[in-house]
This record gives sequence, C-alpha cells and structure tokens, in this order.
Amino acid sequence: MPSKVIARFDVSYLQILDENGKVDKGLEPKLPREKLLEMYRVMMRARRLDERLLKMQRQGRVGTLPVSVGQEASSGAAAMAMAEEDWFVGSYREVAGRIAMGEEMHKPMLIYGGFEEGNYNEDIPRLLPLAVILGSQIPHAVGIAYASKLRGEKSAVLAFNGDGAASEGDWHEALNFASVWKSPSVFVVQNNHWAISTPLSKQMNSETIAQRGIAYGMPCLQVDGNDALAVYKATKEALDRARKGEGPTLIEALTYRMLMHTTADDPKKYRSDEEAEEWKKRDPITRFKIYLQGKKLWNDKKEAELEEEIKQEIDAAVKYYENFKEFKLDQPFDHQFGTEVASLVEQRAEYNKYAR
Amino acid sequence: MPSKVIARFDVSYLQILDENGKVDKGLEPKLPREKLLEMYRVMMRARRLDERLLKMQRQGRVGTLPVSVGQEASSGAAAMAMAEEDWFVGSYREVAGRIAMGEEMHKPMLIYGGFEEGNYNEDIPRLLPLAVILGSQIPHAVGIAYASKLRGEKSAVLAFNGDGAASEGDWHEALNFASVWKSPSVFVVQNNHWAISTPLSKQMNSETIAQRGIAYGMPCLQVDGNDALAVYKATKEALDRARKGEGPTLIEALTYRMLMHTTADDPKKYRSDEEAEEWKKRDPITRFKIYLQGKKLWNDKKEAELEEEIKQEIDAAVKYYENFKEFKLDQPFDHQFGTEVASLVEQRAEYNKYAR
Amino acid sequence: MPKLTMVQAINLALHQEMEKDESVLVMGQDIGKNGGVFRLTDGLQDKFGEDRAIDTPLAESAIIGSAIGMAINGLKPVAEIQFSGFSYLTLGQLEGNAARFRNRTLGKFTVPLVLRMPFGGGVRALEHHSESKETYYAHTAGVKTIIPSTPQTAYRLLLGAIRDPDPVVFMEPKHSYRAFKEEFEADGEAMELGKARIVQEGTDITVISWGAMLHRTEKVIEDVVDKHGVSVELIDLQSIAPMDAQTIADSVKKTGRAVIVQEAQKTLGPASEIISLINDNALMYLEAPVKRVTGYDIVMPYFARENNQIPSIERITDAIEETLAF
Amino acid sequence: MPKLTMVQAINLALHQEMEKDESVLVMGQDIGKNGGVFRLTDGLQDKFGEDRAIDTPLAESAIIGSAIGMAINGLKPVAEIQFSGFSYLTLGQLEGNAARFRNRTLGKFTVPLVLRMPFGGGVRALEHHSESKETYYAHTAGVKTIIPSTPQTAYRLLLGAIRDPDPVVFMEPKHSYRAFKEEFEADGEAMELGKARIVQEGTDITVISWGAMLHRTEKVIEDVVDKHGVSVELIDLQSIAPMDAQTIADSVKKTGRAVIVQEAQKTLGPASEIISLINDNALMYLEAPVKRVTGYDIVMPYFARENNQIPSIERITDAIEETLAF
Ligand SMILES: Cc1ncc(C[n+]2csc(CCOP(=O)(O)OP(=O)(O)O)c2C)c(N)n1
Ligand SMILES: Cc1ncc(C[n+]2csc(CCOP(=O)(O)OP(=O)(O)O)c2C)c(N)n1
Ligand SMILES: [Mg+2]
Ligand SMILES: [Mg+2]
Repeated sequence: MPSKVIARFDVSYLQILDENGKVDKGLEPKLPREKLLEMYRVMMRARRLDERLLKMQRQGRVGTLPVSVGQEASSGAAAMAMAEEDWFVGSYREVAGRIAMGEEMHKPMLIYGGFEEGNYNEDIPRLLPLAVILGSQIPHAVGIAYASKLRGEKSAVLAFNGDGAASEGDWHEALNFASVWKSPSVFVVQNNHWAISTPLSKQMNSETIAQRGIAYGMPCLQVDGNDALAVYKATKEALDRARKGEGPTLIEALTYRMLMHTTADDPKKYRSDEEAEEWKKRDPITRFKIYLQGKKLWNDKKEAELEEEIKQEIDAAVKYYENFKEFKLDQPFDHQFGTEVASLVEQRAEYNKYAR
Repeated sequence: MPSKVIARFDVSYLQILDENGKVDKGLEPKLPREKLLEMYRVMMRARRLDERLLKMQRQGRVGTLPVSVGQEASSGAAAMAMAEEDWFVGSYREVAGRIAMGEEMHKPMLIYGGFEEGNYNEDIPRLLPLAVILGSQIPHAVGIAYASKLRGEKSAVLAFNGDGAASEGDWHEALNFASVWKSPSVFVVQNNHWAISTPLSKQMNSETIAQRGIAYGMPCLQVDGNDALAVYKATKEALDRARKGEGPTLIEALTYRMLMHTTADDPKKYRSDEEAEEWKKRDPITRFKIYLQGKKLWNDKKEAELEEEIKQEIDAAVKYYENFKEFKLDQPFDHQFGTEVASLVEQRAEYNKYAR
Repeated sequence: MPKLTMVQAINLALHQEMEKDESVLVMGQDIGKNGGVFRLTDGLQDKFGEDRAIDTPLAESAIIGSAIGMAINGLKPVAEIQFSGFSYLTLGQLEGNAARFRNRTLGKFTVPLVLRMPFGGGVRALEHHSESKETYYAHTAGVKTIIPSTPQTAYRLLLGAIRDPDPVVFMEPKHSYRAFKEEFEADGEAMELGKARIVQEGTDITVISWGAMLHRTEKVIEDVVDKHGVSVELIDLQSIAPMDAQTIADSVKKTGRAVIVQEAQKTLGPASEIISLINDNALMYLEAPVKRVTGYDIVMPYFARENNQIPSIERITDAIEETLAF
Repeated sequence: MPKLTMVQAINLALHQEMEKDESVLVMGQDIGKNGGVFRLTDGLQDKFGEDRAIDTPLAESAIIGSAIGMAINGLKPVAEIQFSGFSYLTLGQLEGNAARFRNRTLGKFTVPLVLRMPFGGGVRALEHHSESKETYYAHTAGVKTIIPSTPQTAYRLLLGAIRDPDPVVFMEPKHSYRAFKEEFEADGEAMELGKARIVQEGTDITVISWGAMLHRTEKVIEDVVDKHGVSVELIDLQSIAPMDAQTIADSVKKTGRAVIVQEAQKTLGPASEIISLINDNALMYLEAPVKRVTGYDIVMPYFARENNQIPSIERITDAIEETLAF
C-alpha cells in the first residue's frame, strides 16, 4: 500500500566485552579498578549463593526457589550503576542485583525457608522485596519515581522483569504511565529466553523486546546482558538521564536462564541440553574474569582468596538461618494493620491458642 | 551511546481524499458506484441517528449515551470493507460501523433506554454487542479469530477501540496474543484525540498509536480516519491478508470526537471551541459528498431523497422503541444460566412478586 | 455552615486534607480539569496543580499500582476509579500488593492509600455503572472497606481513610451523591474506621443497612413505626470490613430480631457476614430468623429493570413486618 | 480400573473429553510440552497438537479474554490459571464479560468455558501460591464455582463443568492433587453441578467442608465418633455457587447442630453464606450456634507459619466437641 512514511525508529544493540572477553576499547567505560573488582565480586558472590541455595533446597532445608545462575551481569552490573539515592524494584531473579544493593545472604534463605523476615533489610531503605506477581512491580516503580520527582529529589528507580512478564497488562500500563509522566525510571527486561517452559517464540512475535519502547515513545536499546560492561554503561547512562529529568528508558538485557526455572521445574521436559551448553560459552563471569586478567587485575591467588571469603560469608548466613528458630509465631497479626482492629485481637487470641 | 543498529521500523500514513474532497488518483480504490453510494448512505444514516438519539436524550426518552458524530468514516468505511463471514467486535463509538453491519436503528434506542434487548440482532450472527469495559473486547476478538482459524474457516475479525482504551492492559495482552497466534484479526484504533476530558498528550507520549504495532512485530499504519476511502482501503487490505493467514494488522484512524463524550459530559470544561471548529472542516461526510459530486454520483435531489428516507427510517425506529412497553419483567432470570438453578427459581418467584 | 451534598462534603474533605498535608494527592481518570465525572475533585487541580491532582491515562491497574509506589515512597494518594464496575481490574494489585506490603515487610514498607469509587444503582446509568461489589474488597485481608451514607459521615470517614496508615477502599453510594443536603460540621475531625453508627435506638427490632439503602430503609422505618408503634434500632454499618461485631451483637441481644438491607447480590453479600456474626455472638437471643433483603443472584440488569433488582420499599417493608410478626 | 490420584483423574477427564468433543481445547501457561506445572495437562499437546493444547503467552486477563472469544465462536476452552493467586487478574473479564454475555444478549452469545486453577495451602509454596479466594468467584453472578475433593468427583465434576453451557470456575485443592489414590470409574459420566454430596449420613451433628479441608475433617470425625460415640453427617459442599441450600437445610433440620470447616479467611468466606442459608431455612432447628473453623482475616502467611492459618486437627476437633456439648 503506497503512502508516506511519517515516523522512523531504530533499535540499537550494545556489546563491549565479547564472548571471549575481548573488549571494545572505543566503548569501554573508564571505571576505577575497585569498581571493576567489586563487579566481579558481586557476580561471584551471587553465583556461589545460588549454588548453595540449590544445595539447601535439595537437602530439604528450604522450599521451592528460583536461582539466577547465568544472569549475574544483567542484574548485578545494572545495580552497580545506581546512585546511593536510587530505588531498586526487582522481581525474583536478581540475586546479583540484590547483593550489589547490600542484601545479606541469609535474607533469601529466610524467604525460601518460609519467613517474611527475609523480605526487608533494615539498612537498605530503597530495596523493595521480591515481587512474585509477574509485572506487578513495574507500576510500583513508576509511582515511587513519581513521588521522588514530586518532592524534587534527584533519585531514579531501577526496575526489573523477565521476558515473560513483559506480556502482562501491568507492564504495558506502567511503561505508558512512565512515559507520560516523564518518570525518572529505568526498566531492565532480563530476557533470558524462557518463561518456565515457554520460549520467546511463543511469548512474542517481534525481533526484540527493546522495540516495545517505541510504543511509548521511550528511548530503548538492547544490550548483551552477559556483558557486565555493556549492562553497566547502558544502565548508568539511563539512570543519569532519568535523574536529570529526561525521562525513562527501556533496556533489554539478552541473557539466559542456565538452570531450571525453579527447583520444582525440569527443563529437560521442554528444552535441549545443547542450547544450554551453547550459552555456557557466554557465561558473564568467565568473560569478565578474562577481562580482569587482561588488565592484570586478577589472578589465581586472588580467585582462591575470594572463593574462601565467599564460602565463609555463605557459611555464616547458613548458620544464621539455621539458628532462626525463635521466630515469633503470631507475627502475621503484628503487621496486618497499622491500627488495632478488634476482630483481629480476638482472632489473634485464638491463633495463639493453637499455634505452634 | 554508540552501538550498532539491529532493527529499523517505520510508520506510514495513508490519505486518499483530502480535507477538500480532492482525491489522489494513484491511491483511489476502484469501487463500484453502488458501493460508494452505500458508503455515503451509511455515514449519513449514522449521523442522523446520532442527532436523533441526542434529541431523545435531551427529552428524557432515553438515558445517558455516547454519539459518534465526526467518526462516521473511521468505523463505517472500515465495516464496509468486511466480507460476509467476518466478525465485528466493537466498543461503543461505532454507530456507523454497526449500521453498515445492518443493525436496526431501534437497537441503540433500546440499549440507551435501559433494555438488554438492544444488544443482539437475530439476523446478524457475527456482530458483537457494545463493549463498555474499555479494551476488554480486544481479547475477545483474538479468541474469535482463533476459533475460526482452528476450524479452517476463511473469516477475519475487525475490532475497534479508542485512543484511551489503548492504554489498558487488556489491549496490550490481546495484541501480543494476536501476533503470536498469527490471528486473522484487524485492530482499528479510532484515535479521536480525547478520552472524555483526557487529551492525547496525557494519554501517551508517542507520535502515533500506530507505532504500538512495532512492539508486537505487527504491521501497522496510520490513516486519515475522516477519509472514508483511506479507511476502506487500509481495512480491506488488512482483512484480506488476515484471511490469507498472514496475521493481524494495527490501523490507527485519526479522527475527532466532534461532540461531547456522552450526554452527561460538557466538553467546555476542558477543550476549546476552536479546536472543534477546526475539525469541522475535516468532516468525513462533507468531504465524501464533494467526492461523489465530483464523480457526478450525487446531487441535491438525491440528497433530499436520502434525507427523507432516513427520516422515515428513524421515525419508524422511534415508534418501535416507544411501543416497546410490553417487555418481560423477569427476563434477567431467563438468561442468567443455560441450566436451571434451584436458588434462582426461588428468587425469580420473589422477584415476580414485587416486580413492576 | 451551609448545607452540603455528599459530593460537596467529599470535595471539601479533599480540599482541606490536601491543604493540611502536602503528601496527600488525588489521581484518576478525568479528575483534573474536568473535576471527575461526578465532580468530586472539582477545583483541586486549579488549587494544587497538575502534579497533585493527576489526570492519569486510562488504566485502572496502573492507577492503583502506581499509587502503591507513591504510598511506599511517602505520599498518601487518593485514587479515583471512575465507576466501581471498573475496579475489578485493580484487584490483582489490591490483593497482591496494597494489602500485603506491610505484612510482607514487617512494617517497613506500608501503603497508606485510598481507592475511591462511586457504586450502586438507581441513576439510570449504563451497563457496569451500577454494581455493588463491596464483598470483593471486604473479603480481602489487609484492606479496609468503607461505605458512607451521609454528607457528614462521608466527610469524616474520608478523613479517617486518608489518615489511616493502610489501604482503604472507599465506596461512595452515588445515588446519595446529590440526593439531599445536610447541615454540616467541617471541623477536620476524622471518624474512626471500623465502627458502625447507631442512627436511631430502639428495642423491638434491629435494622442494618449502609450506603444508599440506608435512606430507603429509614423511610420504611418511619412508616412501620407509625403503623405498628414499634421501636426500631437502625444501624448504619459504614465499615464493611472490619465489621463492627460488637455493635451488631449488642443490638440484636436487645431486640431479638434483625433485618438487613443490602443492594449487593444475595450470595456472599455483606449480609451473609452480618448473619454469621449474629450466629456467633447472639444466636440464642434471636426470636426470629434474620431476614435479608438483597439484590438477587443475577447480573445487574440494565436500568429499565434495575429497580426490581434493588431492594424496594415494598420488599423492605414486608421483611420488617414479617420479622416483627414472626 | 487402577487407582488414580486427583491429578490423574483430571488429566483423564481432559483426555476423554477432548477425544469426544472436537470443540474442547486446553490453554494456559506451560500447559503444553511441560504438561502444566502440576502436570494436569500432561500428554494433551502430544495427542491433540499445539492448536488444541495451547501454550499461551504470560497474561492471565488475555487467557480468559481470548477464551471468551473462543467460546462465543463455538469452542469450549478449558483455561488453566497456574495458581489461583494470579486469578484475580481475570476478574475484570470474568465478571464483566464471561458472566454477562448470555444475559447481555438474551442467550444469543454464550460463554461455555472452564477456568481451572489450583488453590490452597499446605504444600510449602511461595507467596501467592496458597490462597483460598473462592468467594471472589462465588459472589460473581453468572459464574458457577466448583471445588472437588476426590479423584472421582474431580473427574465427574470437571466433565460437568466442561459440558455446562456457562462459565465455570473450577478450583482444584492442590493439597489433594497427589495426597491419595482412589478406585475409579472413568465412564464418561458427568456429575450435576450445584449439588452437595453427603459423604456420610448421621444424626447428631452436621459437618460441612470442601476441597482439601474435607479430608482433614474426615479424620477428626473418625476420632470424635470413636471417642464420643456420636453420629456425624459429613457434607462435601462441592458447589460453592450455586450453593445447595436444600441439602444443607435438610441435614441441619435433622441434626440441629453444624460445624463448617473452610480454609479461606473468615470474613465473607463461603461459611458465611452457609450460616445464612441455615438461618434462612433451619434456624428454629438449631440447638447450638453454627461453628465455623476458618482461616483468620490475615494475609496468607509464608509457609513457616502457614499451618497456623489453615484449620488444624485441634481446631476442628474443638469446634465439633464444643458444638456437640453446647
Ligand atoms: C501474574 C503471574 N502469572 C503467573 C506466574 C507464575 N510464574 C512464575 S515465574 C513464571 C515465568 C516467568 O518468566 P519470565 O518473566 O521470563 O521470568 P524468568 O522466570 O525467566 O526470570 C510464571 C509463569 C506468576 N508468578 N505471576
Ligand atoms: C475499563 C474502563 N475504565 C473506565 C471507563 C469509563 N470511561 C468510559 S469511556 C471513557 C473514555 C474512553 O476514551 P477512548 O478509549 O478514547 O474512547 P472514546 O470515548 O474517545 O471513543 C472512560 C474513561 C470504562 N468504560 N472502562
Ligand atoms: Mg524469562
Ligand atoms: Mg478517544
């Protein structure tokens, strides 16, 4: 149908560190050595924590849980691009991002052990708890950003969701609100190619998720989500723009869910081992280690020291968790409402009569 | 941020008949004379029906209602592009589209008079009733199309919504489903620039609504919605492609709500008279009349005859409506379920005891 | 103080509270320039600007979803859903997040928001504009559900809702919006949430209602009292959840008879819980079964038949008389 | 016939009905290759293809919304919501459209669909995976709400639901999915919707429950019967809406005492309606207040404390004994 073109759009892709750890010097962000080392440390701590959580689940010491193995760069490096005053609004597959925020390792153990006590960090005021209802956290991010902006604070919100969650109505509604409100927010979609057993091809019929930004007139791009430098750089620039009042950004981070969806899931039912093997070559941690080694910032001795440090940290967390026995049984009644409700006073008494 | 472009998109605009009724010969669809006359007739019948409905409402003979004045081309010409076996899934501002489908004029009177009896047409099997929950009809369209496709029928669905409804989660979810399912469906967004008092600028922050199709990898374009030929041509091509198995299309029809949102609304509270005046110049009916006159298909005599014919048709509808007194009071119980439910048998008896 | 309608009373409460507390804002579809389709928010955008009287895009779930975020980050949003018939789109966020953040985070993140919405029939409106579904909200732990019946109580209860530290669903009986005016104290005093209000004391029968039905019931009671010389205790429930079990039980213990008048459908409407509370706390005082006058278990009919779905003067009268005569 | 679990029984019903009726299809998240997260739909995609066992994108409202369209256009979709905790996202479509199309169009467009979802606690799951919110659906006129308790009744009720000409919400107590196996008749016979099932007849007290709680209650009853030598009538409610008032009233008229055990929160849970129906139809036969053992009016706790929210053996026992002793 011949007619005139009235608008043109394009979507870019950013990769700085390729699969072999080779860096594009032109794009390389100039980061201080400590920041680079910290980035590696965050990713390693997340990886080892996930591995331990998996083991604990297999031993029946915690319940069903998801792990983030393979996605350490896409949430971890993104969180490292945040400023002190920014908010983190995650879903549930951002172990590295939460660790970068300072979350203690016993917190996820508590959550997956069935305790609400894992959901908050007294000293991390702007880290929201896990969001399980897919996509439902995205409007929260927009509202948080709105409030900061209204008060004239220079604070942005970094929000995460998966490729599957981007199909939810809430996601659409929220991105539109963010755009209309010129909300200081950055949306990172961790496209790990799977939503439980559902591959991208059944989730959507478009080349990228990034191009959804076009729908909202929102700057958007795709990054190699297993490339910590690209994730960092894209997120940093977007957060800076958000804080300057230039509005939101949509970042699609291409990554891969290397293991099962949750411990209740068996990927063998629906995907090939080869696909997962293929992605192992693109491991974000290996790649980053090669980069550090190339810069003479890393060696085997440091690696061994780090492993030992992490082991001790995790051991301590496990110990904390295992000692978490004296929990308050009627806690649900403490925090049901901020005011006293007569019927709940009565019900608490009955609860306590039977609780154990 | 330098990086490589991985995808490019553009959005086109189609206009065939300009605001002065001048036709672009290169784009002009070759339609038989009867079809052109019928198109005019449909738009005129819709316009006059709306005017009468408004009057009836002011006289208290029907309740609150919306009219479609100014949007006769964007739904009417679109519906005229349908094949016999296609489905029509509308919202509530498609008076012309419904008339094109063959809906009798007393039907809307019944609806706005408070009778469910206005919601169906025994002889129009694929015309869905009004949808009031904004955007909620769009997933229905996708499901209807799925069922037809599953049975191997060559049938497409034409669905409508407004610019405001495109902000709803259901709209996003449905368009994504349609794209993934390669659903034989065509989505026409009647962008009339207002959602009650909310202007486009507060509804979205993007140049077009059409570009939302990019988000779903769905062909999309913008048409002059007050140009019946452009609407017809774009819809026809999209429906043909849908029936051929080539998937869905998103069409944004640029138009204008010339009057109030509903009879309960006062546009003076939120928009300028000048804006509305400006749009009067782009009236879809005037423009089409000039086109017909230029083709020697229309003259004052025919116009007078048509007006008289329409008047009689509307008078008959009003008469039907005014005589609709003997309605069945307990109708709600007839069609609550398709099976007998004991509690409702009891409740119907009580209802009938008090009903009047 | 001049007499005010409920619309004016609510509007005044919003004006005063936004003036008093910078963290309060209003948001919703057409609530700004247009002042809301029922004009509840008239004048607020003029006075407090577009940023504190926000015309949102057309998406209910994101209205409450973003309000949750605002509330977490220090604001007290009062969000309007244009008609309660569209509020079911908010239940995912309301049940899943608004109601849970406090408990989920042991009080670290809280959600002090109000979700306002007009509900109920009797105004010749379109489909979906006349529902009474307070049960959805009242059955949602972590949320309070309030229905005012008069200008004065609407004013005080709304202040209470805004100042409450948790999410409150505030359902406004639109049939009472402009039905009458009332002498009025605009003293900024809030009413405690969770309490029923004894409209009139009595000893022979307890009648419980709320919202617009309360007024219809009041009329019936006048006639019944005239005709039978009985003493009727009339209770305005006001708080659908939490429900004021004490006031209900005390009254029924005194009267031994009760009638409940609700516009909502019968099955699992608030009357079911009231009857259950009477069963729990006052069964042995009952001299007759509790009667409920409710909507039938049918979809709300279009307005030509709507009046037959809403409890009528006749049905209420019969229920009271039958219960008295039992 | 070998013994089957509820999961196998439901799977079998789906297999048989899809075989028998071409217009039946299943759809939902991960229901195809993966066979559903609980494997309820295992093997259906292999047998009937991707077009009749549809792995949908991740969007609950569009799942039911598109299923409504399919149903209008001649199909009988059986849609799965992965956990009932995500089903509130469907209420807009369910209340606004599925429940209304028949009435709205005087029977011209109808919506024969089934919305299946696992619900309830007791399986150490994450937040939002353990809810019991059958009230939302039961309070929605135009929808039937069914909860099976055994493999055999799950099989027959699901067949009944699929063959029903209207929307049915089919809530599966996942705690009972694999808890036990049962000798089984797979004869393609459907069970009528809307009827409660008398599990065991008795004369001293009526106990009413449904879903997973029924089994816990059965255990208590064995002990109580042993200990007190009483005769207990146990009713499996099965149909939350419409509710079988007749069976409930008949039983209570006989026994004069009743206990209801429900996992859902107290306020406006199904027990409230049961008590109200007893009030309406059998109040004068009651020798004691009806007792309800329910979840408290709190958000479902994470699993470490979840067992205290779900009615326990002790609570049920006490309720029955107290009611007997009243
Ligand atoms: C609203 C909602 N629907 C369904 C689920 C069940 N569910 C949990 S995770 C998941 C897949 C999520 O996929 P994606 O968004 O890609 O995130 P990923 O797990 O890959 O990180 C599903 C369907 C849920 N948690 N919330
Ligand atoms: C889900 C929902 N929310 C709110 C409303 C109330 N409402 C009715 S029409 C309307 C504006 C619709 O604007 P648009 O989609 O642009 O259609 P138009 O009226 O311009 O044709 C609103 C907010 C509704 N009907 N449904
Ligand atoms: Mg994923
Ligand atoms: Mg519009």
